Amino acid sequence: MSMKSKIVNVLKRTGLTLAFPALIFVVMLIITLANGINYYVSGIMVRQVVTDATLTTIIALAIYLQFKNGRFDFSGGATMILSAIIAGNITLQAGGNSVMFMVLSVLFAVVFSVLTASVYIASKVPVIICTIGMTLLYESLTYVLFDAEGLSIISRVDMVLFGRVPYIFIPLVIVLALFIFFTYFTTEGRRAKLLSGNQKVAVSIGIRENKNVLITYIVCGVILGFGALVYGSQQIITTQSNLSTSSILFSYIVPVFIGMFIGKASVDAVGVVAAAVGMEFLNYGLDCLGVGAGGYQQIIFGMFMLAFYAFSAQAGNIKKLLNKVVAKFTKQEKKELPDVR
Amino acid sequence: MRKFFKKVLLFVTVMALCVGIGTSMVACGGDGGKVLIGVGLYQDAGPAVTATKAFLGGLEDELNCKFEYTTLSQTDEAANKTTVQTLISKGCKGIILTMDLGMSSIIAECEKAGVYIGGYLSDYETTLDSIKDNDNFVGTVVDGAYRGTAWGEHIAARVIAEGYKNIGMIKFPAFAFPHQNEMDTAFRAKIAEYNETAADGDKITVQATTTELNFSTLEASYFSENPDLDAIFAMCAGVDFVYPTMVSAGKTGIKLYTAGFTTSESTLADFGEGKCIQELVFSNVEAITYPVVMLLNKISGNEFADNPAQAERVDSSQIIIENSADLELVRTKSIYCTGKLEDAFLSAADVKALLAENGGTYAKLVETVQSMTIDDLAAL
Amino acid sequence: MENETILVCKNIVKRFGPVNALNGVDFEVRRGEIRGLIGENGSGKSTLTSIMAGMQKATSGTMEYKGKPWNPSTMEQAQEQGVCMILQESNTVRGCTVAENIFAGQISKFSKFGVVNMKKMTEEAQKLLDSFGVGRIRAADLIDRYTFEDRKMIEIVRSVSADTEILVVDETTTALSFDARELFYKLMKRLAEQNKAVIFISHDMNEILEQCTHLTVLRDGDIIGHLTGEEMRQPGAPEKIRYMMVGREIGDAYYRSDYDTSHEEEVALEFQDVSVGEIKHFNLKLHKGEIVGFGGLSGCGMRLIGRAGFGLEKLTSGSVLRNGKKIKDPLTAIRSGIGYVSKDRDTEALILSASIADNITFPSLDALSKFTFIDPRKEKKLVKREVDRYLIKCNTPRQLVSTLSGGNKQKVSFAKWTAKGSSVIIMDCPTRGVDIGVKQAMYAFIAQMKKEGKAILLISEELSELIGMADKIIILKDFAVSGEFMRSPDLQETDIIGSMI
Amino acid sequence: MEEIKKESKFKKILSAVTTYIRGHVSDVASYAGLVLCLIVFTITSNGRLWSTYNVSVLLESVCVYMIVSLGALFVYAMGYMDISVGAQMGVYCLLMIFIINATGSLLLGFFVMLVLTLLCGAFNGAVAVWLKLPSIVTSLFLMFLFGGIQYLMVESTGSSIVSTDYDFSIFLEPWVIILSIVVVAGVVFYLFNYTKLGKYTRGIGANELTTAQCGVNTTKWKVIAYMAFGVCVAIGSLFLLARTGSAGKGTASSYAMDVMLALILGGMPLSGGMKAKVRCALVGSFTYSLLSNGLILSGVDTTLVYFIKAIIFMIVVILSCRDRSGLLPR
Repeated sequence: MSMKSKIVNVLKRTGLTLAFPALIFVVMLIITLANGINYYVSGIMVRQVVTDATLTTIIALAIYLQFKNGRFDFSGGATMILSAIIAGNITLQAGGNSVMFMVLSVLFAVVFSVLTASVYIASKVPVIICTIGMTLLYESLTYVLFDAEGLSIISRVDMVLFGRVPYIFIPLVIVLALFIFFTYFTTEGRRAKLLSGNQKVAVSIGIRENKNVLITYIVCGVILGFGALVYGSQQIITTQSNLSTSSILFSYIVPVFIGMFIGKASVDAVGVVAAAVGMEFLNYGLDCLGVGAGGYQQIIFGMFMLAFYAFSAQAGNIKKLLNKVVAKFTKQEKKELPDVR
Repeated sequence: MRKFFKKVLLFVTVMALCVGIGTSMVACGGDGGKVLIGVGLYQDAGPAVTATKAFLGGLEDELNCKFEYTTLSQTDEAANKTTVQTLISKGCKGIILTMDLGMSSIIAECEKAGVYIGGYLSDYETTLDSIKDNDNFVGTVVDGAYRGTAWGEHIAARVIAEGYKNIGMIKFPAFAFPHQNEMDTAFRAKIAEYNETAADGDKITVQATTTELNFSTLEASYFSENPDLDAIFAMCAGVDFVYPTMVSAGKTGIKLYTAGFTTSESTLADFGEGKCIQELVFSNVEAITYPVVMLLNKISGNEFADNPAQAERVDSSQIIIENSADLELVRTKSIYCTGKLEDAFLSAADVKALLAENGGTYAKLVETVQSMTIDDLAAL
Repeated sequence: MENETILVCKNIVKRFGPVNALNGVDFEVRRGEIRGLIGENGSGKSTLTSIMAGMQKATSGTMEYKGKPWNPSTMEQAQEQGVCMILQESNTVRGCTVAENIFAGQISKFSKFGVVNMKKMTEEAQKLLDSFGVGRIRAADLIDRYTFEDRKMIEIVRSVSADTEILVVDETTTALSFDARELFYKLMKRLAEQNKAVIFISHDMNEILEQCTHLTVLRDGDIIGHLTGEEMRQPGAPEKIRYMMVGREIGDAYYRSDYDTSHEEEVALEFQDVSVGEIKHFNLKLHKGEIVGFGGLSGCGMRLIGRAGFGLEKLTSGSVLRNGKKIKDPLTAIRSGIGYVSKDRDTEALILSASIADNITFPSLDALSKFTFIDPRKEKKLVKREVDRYLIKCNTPRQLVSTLSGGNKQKVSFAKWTAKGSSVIIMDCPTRGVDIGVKQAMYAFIAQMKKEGKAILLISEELSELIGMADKIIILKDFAVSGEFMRSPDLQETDIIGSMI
Repeated sequence: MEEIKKESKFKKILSAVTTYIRGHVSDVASYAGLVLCLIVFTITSNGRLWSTYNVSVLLESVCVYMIVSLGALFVYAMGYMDISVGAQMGVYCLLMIFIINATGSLLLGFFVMLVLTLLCGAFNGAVAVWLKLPSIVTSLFLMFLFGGIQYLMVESTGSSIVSTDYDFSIFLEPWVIILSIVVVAGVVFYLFNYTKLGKYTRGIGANELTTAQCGVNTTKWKVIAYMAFGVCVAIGSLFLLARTGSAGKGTASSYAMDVMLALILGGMPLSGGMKAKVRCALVGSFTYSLLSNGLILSGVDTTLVYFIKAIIFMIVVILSCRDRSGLLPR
């Protein structure tokens, strides 16, 4: 591949990935303007989209890291919430600052992730069920610790630096870098990929699964720790029960799927970022239209999700159809073996 | 098939065994003659809960009763009914509820079981009319004032006095909090009255239509929509629903007048002169005295001479905090913040004296729950 | 002259719960030999070799490798020391590159402080591929792009290195095409010539006799005997080996003995101008009481025909007819009396986590159901009949299929269709991974079915099986019919191979 | 001599019991969890657990869980989840109130609800297949959709809660509840063990490919399974509504997760398949209700209730879902 075509290729891929948020932005802009709202594009909007998209990206990446490795981890939300509560309250009591909050968040998230992984490895209970159990456990701890007061530090400017522009880019960049570094450049990341591709074979080749799961969980814990940092810096956290943290998780899962799809054009992590930005454009637009919360928001969100899924699931077929049409015109016989061996 | 029957048989045997043990234990068990009163709170924990428990705990010996706490659901009527049923199972004779959810079925259940219900921090907006004649409902004490007019006027007066000119208005939807409309109207009327006499440059602009929050935090777009605000009157619980957005949108320069309270250090740090939050309000946990006294009267079979014919909805006095001096006072002297029984407005003996059997009157009871203000606190 | 011994196993015992897979086996591997290992399923050959290669641990017993105690804990470790094993099933990881697959167990070799140098890894992998003569496989490509054979080659490249002293090949060749097999044999020979050792496991007697220099026969966890190259070449050796494997006389009646190619006039299944996938305009009439065999290299499209006959594939033209009715999907196929024994036994033909009874009755439920009710007594009767018919070895029909051996599993997947009373049965590699004893039984059942007037479409990768069983053999090459042969005593494999490649 | 014989006989029985337990850990664990809860709560509640009143209360609260999870059995047996159930039930309850208030006919309300549940069943089953989506996505969509509708329905009335004066007391009679549970459980037991529906749904869960190759139109049976679930959801909603006669924004919202937890407690593998049994729903939902009831009766501090529940859940799950094959189960 020549240098020029390489550059063209990279540009093309980037363009494809960025097309999603760009499209959403334009559509929302048109809709808001048509409704006589002229404040869709504003400084506040940029700030809001950036802060929300960062949080979304971090949590989505944490979910995605497990997802990518063939596990669906229910406990991510609970781990994050609990770490934020503990780290935040300790920092408060110690009179610490943002950096201390960050360090503690990451520390506790890693501790809880390791705990989850250890229970999973030791109990050998299917991962969904095991993490549901751990979720219930972590949620129950939100009632036991710190007088069940949750965490409310959003107005402590010295503590929530990392939840605001511009410092919010620090956790974002760290998480993105960590995610990409781990999945693409590290030994364990590569091993995780092999394990998710074919668990049985990978184990028989000599990859130690337990160690790999533990390390993946540690990385995931670090990401969740930064998630806890940003989440705790932006929102008041209350006690949780009956898998309510899973709905926190679910609300961030749509960007994961969308990101996986649009990320195919480039790097998956970048896809998640683009998806998160796109979703926040959508959310902010809905806010402006006055349907940012309540019944209509849910319905619109649901419709959007289904439409996107349906489209991406059919994308293969659409591509095939196009290929067929092209093949017919160019009379090029593809030499591709059928799926059946 | 045979195996299936075996299983059923085993199951039945175990059940029967448990029933046997159970009933025999009920026969021997007992609670030492104390009257059990169930308390269904609106949250599991938090300063209000701690304070309530501390206050009630101090009453137990003096009033010869015992309080059982559970948490009610804010959304699920069926769950609340189950909770009440479980309290009845436990042997509660009276129940204090903080939620108007599934009330008609709960009252029916209590009627069957001969248990009395009293309300606390709830106005029973949707059900009071249907249950006030019910003999098993003893009345409720409201979270502050039932009508919102007075507080609306009070805030308007402050805004005028402190010289803010561009006011944002936020409240909960009318279907949930109808009395915030009164608050809204009263506020606007008072401002309009001022504007009539004010010089042109001094007129106050109020957000034309009040923004309604659907129990989710304020959206950041609010500040794009209303770019020039210098103060916000949040009739809703602004500390939880408005303030976070102001912080994340970097709009803490705007002054916030709101109801609600918090013990969160970080939020309180932004209260007072020159800070963002200008007003905080909370209800006294001692107001629970009203349902406690009413229930104990019913259970003991005594009645006030001046008992109302129907169950009533009674206002309670609130602690209104306007400046950092007030805040300091509250933080050091109110049971709400200290969680210490000795900081309560009422001692166990005070409450005991309010009972009908000890010569209390209804009028005295109502007066008591309505006379616990910040000034009273200062005087304590 | 005896060559130097490289690996010695002494008194190896392996227990799986109450079952003894190996009861104290002594085994030696010498340099320069290609040692065949033969035995029925469950005889312990794979268990023995996998213990040598570090896949699992023996319950007791000792091993010595190059004169030192040998106790590998993982396959990777064994491989580093020079003992490597190529497994029966596909053993590559999808979604990863060829290079990643090759160095899966040795990623740390290319890592510094946990960071991988992917570029170096890909280069090394390509060098290896080139050295094996399969340079057309590119190390940087996703492995999903390659065919089954190529992936097997990639596995070989992964396992075999300059340090390899012992190569264990576990039933790999059955899955390979002719070319790939040849490449494989060459590799084995080369290793033997380099004074290394090869252990070769296969069910294919001919292959064993042709390729191996020595042979060991196992039965029920015991070594029954060893044969030298000379003994193996003697006439009558196959019968002798079979006897050793099974422990009883197999006799001549291995395949069908008759050469009666007659069948009834009635057409049982008709392919009319069928185009499916790459196959264009295929026509065939399968009559009652006829066995039509399909052969060819894997990937030639014969499986597609079988799937199309059962309504599993979407036809782009033409139709599959039974009694004048179109077969659109498995439901219409089953209702009109067609059965299909899939090649992918564990993933398509059987529900492993279900009981034998459930598996057998599954296709018949539709017929058993009366006013929604399925009578458990009727089910039981049906299951008992089939279990008795096939002599399925089990404690109870409620036993899970996953606990059965390969042969018994295959019997269950046959029983599904005889239980349903299917009169047309499409079999895709019905004896794949099945040992000789069961194989013989299977052939007897197939011959019996023919006699009962059932129509059989037999798809097989083993030419000898086709020659032994089919009335008519159709050979496919690149999705088109390349030859047709009628049953005859004179028909030889060499006659057919020409049209396959 | 005699004694030795006796002893050996005893030993034989003991070993038979232990081997049975070893082979059926998951079955035994879910029963053991229930029995343990019963015994412990009997003691800690001073026997109040078994007072007539509490039994009737328990019955009332268990009935909705049981009926809904009995229906959910078909869906979970296929290895699918339906997280929209909660929102669906909320809307159904509201809808029934609207219809009853407008027409006074409970039957009409129930009928409309039944039609809706069947439609949703068809949607979950068929649309997922047609659009080639995992069914969790369609149910996620339905959750958002119904959640939104529930919200708007309540809002449209201008009140935070909608209620009806219709007399539901017949549905709260213990014998009606028991009869309904028995009938529903009986029908489900029959469908699950003696008809194609049960066998096919388990087959789909265990190995969809094989099931399809056995001539099962998987799409059709998925739809039927979801519809069977729908019928149970309709009946469950009726009983739920009967309990309070009112509904609001949050009514039933927790049911999707509650049903899942109940089934897991009953020993249901979330991957579905042959291990799905009717008792998963019966035992599971009973244990689940018992936990809340018993813990409150025993006077456990509300903040600790969740913690204890989580621990019990983990123990039951570890005993019943442990996978002994070498790989970590996903």
